[in-house]
Amino acid sequence: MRDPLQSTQPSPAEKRTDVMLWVALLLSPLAMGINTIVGFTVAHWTTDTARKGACYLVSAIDFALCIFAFAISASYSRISRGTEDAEAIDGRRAFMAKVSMLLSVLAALLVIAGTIAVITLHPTD
Amino acid sequence: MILFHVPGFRGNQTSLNPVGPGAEHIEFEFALIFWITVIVYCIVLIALVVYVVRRRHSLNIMPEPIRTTPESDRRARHAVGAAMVVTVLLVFTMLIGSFVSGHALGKMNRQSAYTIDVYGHQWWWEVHYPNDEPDKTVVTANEIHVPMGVPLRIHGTSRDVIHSFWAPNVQGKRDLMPGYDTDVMMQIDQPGRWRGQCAEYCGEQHAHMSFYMVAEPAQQFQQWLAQQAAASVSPSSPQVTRGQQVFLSHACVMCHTIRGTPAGSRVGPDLTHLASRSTIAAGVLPNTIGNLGGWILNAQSIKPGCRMPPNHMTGTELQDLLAYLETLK
Amino acid sequence: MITTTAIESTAELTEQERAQAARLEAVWREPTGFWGWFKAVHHTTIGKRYAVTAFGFFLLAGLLAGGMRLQLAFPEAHILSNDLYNQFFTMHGSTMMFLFAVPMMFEAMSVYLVPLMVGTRNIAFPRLNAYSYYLYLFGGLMFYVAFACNTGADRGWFSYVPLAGPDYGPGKRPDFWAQLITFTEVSGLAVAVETIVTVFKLRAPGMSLNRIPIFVWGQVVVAFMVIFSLPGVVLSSTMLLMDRTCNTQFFNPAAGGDVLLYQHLFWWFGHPEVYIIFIPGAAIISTIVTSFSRRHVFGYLVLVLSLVATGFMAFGLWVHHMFATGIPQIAESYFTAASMVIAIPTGAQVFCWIATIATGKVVLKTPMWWAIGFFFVFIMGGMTGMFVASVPVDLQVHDTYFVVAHFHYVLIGGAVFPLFGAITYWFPKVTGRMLNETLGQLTFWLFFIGFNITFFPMHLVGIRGMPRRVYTYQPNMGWTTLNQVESLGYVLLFLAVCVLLVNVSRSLRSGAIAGPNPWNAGTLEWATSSPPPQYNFLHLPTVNGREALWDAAPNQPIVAGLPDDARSFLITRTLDAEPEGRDEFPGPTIWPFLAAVATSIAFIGSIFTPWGITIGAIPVAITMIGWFWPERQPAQRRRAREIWQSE
Amino acid sequence: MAERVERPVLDVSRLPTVGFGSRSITWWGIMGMMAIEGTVFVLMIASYFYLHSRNSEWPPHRNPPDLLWGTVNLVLFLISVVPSEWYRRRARKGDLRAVQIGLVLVSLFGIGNVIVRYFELWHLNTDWSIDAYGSAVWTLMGLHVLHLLTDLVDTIVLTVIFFTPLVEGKRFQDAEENAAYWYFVVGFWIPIYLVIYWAPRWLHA
Repeated sequence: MRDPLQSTQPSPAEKRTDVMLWVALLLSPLAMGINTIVGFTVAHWTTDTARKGACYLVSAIDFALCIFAFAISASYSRISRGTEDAEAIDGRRAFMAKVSMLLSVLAALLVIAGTIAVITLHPTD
Repeated sequence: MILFHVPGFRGNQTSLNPVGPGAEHIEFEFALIFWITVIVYCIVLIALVVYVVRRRHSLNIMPEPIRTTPESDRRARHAVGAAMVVTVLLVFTMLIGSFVSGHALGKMNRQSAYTIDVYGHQWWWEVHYPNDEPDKTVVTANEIHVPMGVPLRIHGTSRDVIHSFWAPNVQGKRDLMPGYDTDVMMQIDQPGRWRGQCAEYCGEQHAHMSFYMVAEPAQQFQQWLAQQAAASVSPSSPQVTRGQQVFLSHACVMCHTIRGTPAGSRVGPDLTHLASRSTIAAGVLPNTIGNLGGWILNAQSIKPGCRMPPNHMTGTELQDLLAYLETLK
Repeated sequence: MITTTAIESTAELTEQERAQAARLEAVWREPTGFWGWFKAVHHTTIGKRYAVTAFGFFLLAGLLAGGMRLQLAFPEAHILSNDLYNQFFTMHGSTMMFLFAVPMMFEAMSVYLVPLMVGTRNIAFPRLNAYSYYLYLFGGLMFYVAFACNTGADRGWFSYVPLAGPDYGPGKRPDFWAQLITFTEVSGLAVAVETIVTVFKLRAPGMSLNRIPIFVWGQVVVAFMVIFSLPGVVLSSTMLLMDRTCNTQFFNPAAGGDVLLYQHLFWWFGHPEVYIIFIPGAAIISTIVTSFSRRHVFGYLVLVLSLVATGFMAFGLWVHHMFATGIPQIAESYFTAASMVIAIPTGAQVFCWIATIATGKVVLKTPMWWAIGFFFVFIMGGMTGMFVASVPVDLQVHDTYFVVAHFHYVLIGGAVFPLFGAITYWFPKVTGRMLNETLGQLTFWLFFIGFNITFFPMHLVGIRGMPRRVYTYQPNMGWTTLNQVESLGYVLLFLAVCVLLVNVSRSLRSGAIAGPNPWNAGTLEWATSSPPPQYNFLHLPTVNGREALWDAAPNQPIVAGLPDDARSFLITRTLDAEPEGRDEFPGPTIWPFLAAVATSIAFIGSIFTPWGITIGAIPVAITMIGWFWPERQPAQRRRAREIWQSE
Repeated sequence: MAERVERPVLDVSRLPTVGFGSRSITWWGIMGMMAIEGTVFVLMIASYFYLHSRNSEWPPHRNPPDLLWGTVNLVLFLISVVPSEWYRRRARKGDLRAVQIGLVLVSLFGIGNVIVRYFELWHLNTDWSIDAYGSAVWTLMGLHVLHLLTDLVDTIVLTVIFFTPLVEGKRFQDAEENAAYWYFVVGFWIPIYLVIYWAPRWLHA
């Protein structure tokens, strides 16, 4: 393991891992953002046309993003299994992977909540 | 839900004393959230107090930090995990309840509804009862008579700034905004005078911008409507005639309408049937001769900042004017 | 790069270290004298100024609240005129949000504590930091001078159009409000950038992302929220000002404008704002609970996740302030969903704190009392938050005293309780002296009881139909008794703050000497003396765990090799904080003050003429160029020793 | 506490003092500014389309802005990226002569942009006080003018500094970051150009 106090450069493989962890971490907020902001915009159109299809499409895309984020972070989390998330460098990767897994679960809950709204409510309500 | 019928919430401007389906649906969701949150609140805080008491350390110096055992951390992890699962379930219960009541509010029948137009002004409410024959359209202010048990479509907008139309016993509030036309469905099932008030800050006299919704049986309502549709009564005594002259020769005529006379301005409330209303100045004062006189002479002392200017007239002129206004049933 | 050249690093300094301290002292000393005051750039100096100024505004806004409670204690009272009352509540709200809560919870806390907690010697961009403070101060002064001249803002802290627009908001009152926003947003944005850069690049070696103290995590999340939310209010207040002074038509429905656009932009900022205020509070609670439960916080990962998730989700809530505007229900329901789901991360935090307490050793000192009070008050606010999140229920409680009760429980519970805890907790660090424990607990109980007496009845009076922002009410509404109880509660709150002030002034003179680490806490600010020297740390520390002091190895290395004849600092990598470079902080200078004066003239000028900004930009540009113009001697010194990065 | 512990020393005296990109803290500061200003631009563009959704005719009762000058400016902006990128890369190597030439060129481009911008403003075919469309167009334009002028002044001051004896590693960092900021000004002109000049044409149909 690299010494966290040394000023050595991370290797290209490590850099790739870190980039993937960032991607996994930011996918779920992206899904949340699409769910609320795009969902909100599309819902106006749903109300005008009385067709809910577009809202379901938004939910489906978001849900796919959450699953994707979960899959990436879960795979990294498996690699770093056994590493305490308070340790340096490898622990930090385990930490990021776990945070991003939980974040994708939370994002999925938000998407489900939005979808329940679309199912329950009628466009003219 | 019965709990909410405690005396404190029995008033004619409270959301927990619903008199129509709209407020009832909302009260259902209110009660659902109330019970869930009260129970959760109690459990969480009792747990907190118990642990603080049990784990209290009486030393006056700060002890060295402790290393927790994996066993105790594991137990804590399970407890927190279980609490989170319950939290998620409860949140989704409230969420679904909210959407269900939202749908119940939204599906109220629009087709057969009786339409009333409400326009917000700084600081009073203009009310129209549209009729296919324009001259039968009834215009009044601050007192909205409605037929009981009939779906109502309150259509509204604002003539100046944003106001919010809110009679809590009947239905939730709806903003009236310049540039927007808005529709809200409501229905009142109990006879009575239900008070409402502007709920969006609208300037100097936001506090004094209330109205009454008067729910009456359909027949009584139709009578009221027919009477309101008529033009004002012609003066029947010399004093009243002089009073009408005072009205038409003073600043009153610049802002107010009295149908059947040359006064036709739309700036202030329509006074054609002023005497039939029970309050003046948007629910601020009971409609008595004394109050009306004070209001005409110096509205600014009652409702500072309102659009009604002070009026200078002699005692006789005022007497005559009041006598005239009293006839406008 | 770790060598074994050993030096001693305990209580007593060696001869060599004392010489080093003297050199650092000479380099870092803040200028003295009258003009020196305007040249200071150290983060502890500026941080203290932020805190004192923000607390001053807190007291002013609190007095305004007293005026309002007096007026509302009696129906149809004439103690305040309607005009004055409308100014009072607008000034109260605007001051609490823009001049107290954000500057205190974010700017003061972040500026003072973050550099200490991450183990560096100053905040990134110290001159920008000084500039941001002066702008904040000038903005606040302008706002209150206008108030004293009967030009106090009176359109609510949100200044909705068209009420605040050119047609219905005559005079200059809304213009002063709009420019207050400009002042405070510039200072908030500056501190946000400084905080992010400090945390991303100036952390002590070894403090990887998973070891950053939770308090610092909170401030970083807030800094990002400031960066992405404040542009909303930048635009809305600028459009408002332009509509008023340059005849633009953004909000005029007759010319294609739209009144809801203002609300969308305002609440794009306004809702994250609530979390900007609450997240530092939550982060303070994590810190206090850790220190006074004497263990590493339980669920560090979950707590960090909660802060980050709350930060993101806060941007999906803005429409829940607009449920009554008639937006289609399906569209609004996305915001009901977000508003309720955001309770999940907050709940997770609460459970982690309780788990920490349940598995630790609880020491009931004043800061811990404030944390316990926080639980009672804030959770209540969170629960009433579920009511306002639901579209149908919100239609009843929106803009009533129920909401007033809700957000005072959330904001006083979520920010002021933690803040008072933080004051007792960090007072020894800032001043070197302890606060009195008895007076501290007296403050707590007065405040806790007074708070509940004042604000709990507001729930009831709101359900009974009392709208917000009314200067009076009629005697037959059944609101009188509850309002009188609320007004009595205010007296207790007033006394509580008086006791706090007495405690502070007594302790400043004669409090017990604190020593470097009176709470035996684990974060890095406790590794240096109290108050910290101008250079913060004699030896820059390295970190070996989440609680740097508790987890330090017996032979934990220290950083050496930074030149001590300049304000040098160490740059580390963002993710794992490995050392990657060195740089120098700029020293004290008058230019940020002059630039702030020039900027203030431009801002205030633009209230009166559209040319204010255009002409005012020239002195601003001149002072900025003066500020950035390189100084000859340091440039030559640096050039002589340059080491360029190898690609 | 009295016992003395031997502590190892992490010697950082060999670390570089001149770093570029993410190694420089001013680079991070500039990124922060771009994030703030980018959000302002995005919200302003969103406001433009929001106002469009509230109007039946767009632009109301008048012609969209004339294409010529805006397009000229777009081309000018895109060409200016070439010298800018060239001096940015040379700055990382400490090539004084190249940076001097590059900064002069980019300053000249900036002045050119400002002159063309003056003609653009005369051909917007609307006024800010007529209606909300006009207000939105002028505000978008105004925001971009503000950034253009700020960066131009910044570039000119930096150019002057580069001809004094005050040049050091930090100034090369400044030069590199100035180029990055210029890309932000150029980069945001593309969506703003599309919104101001093309959106009315497409939405009109």
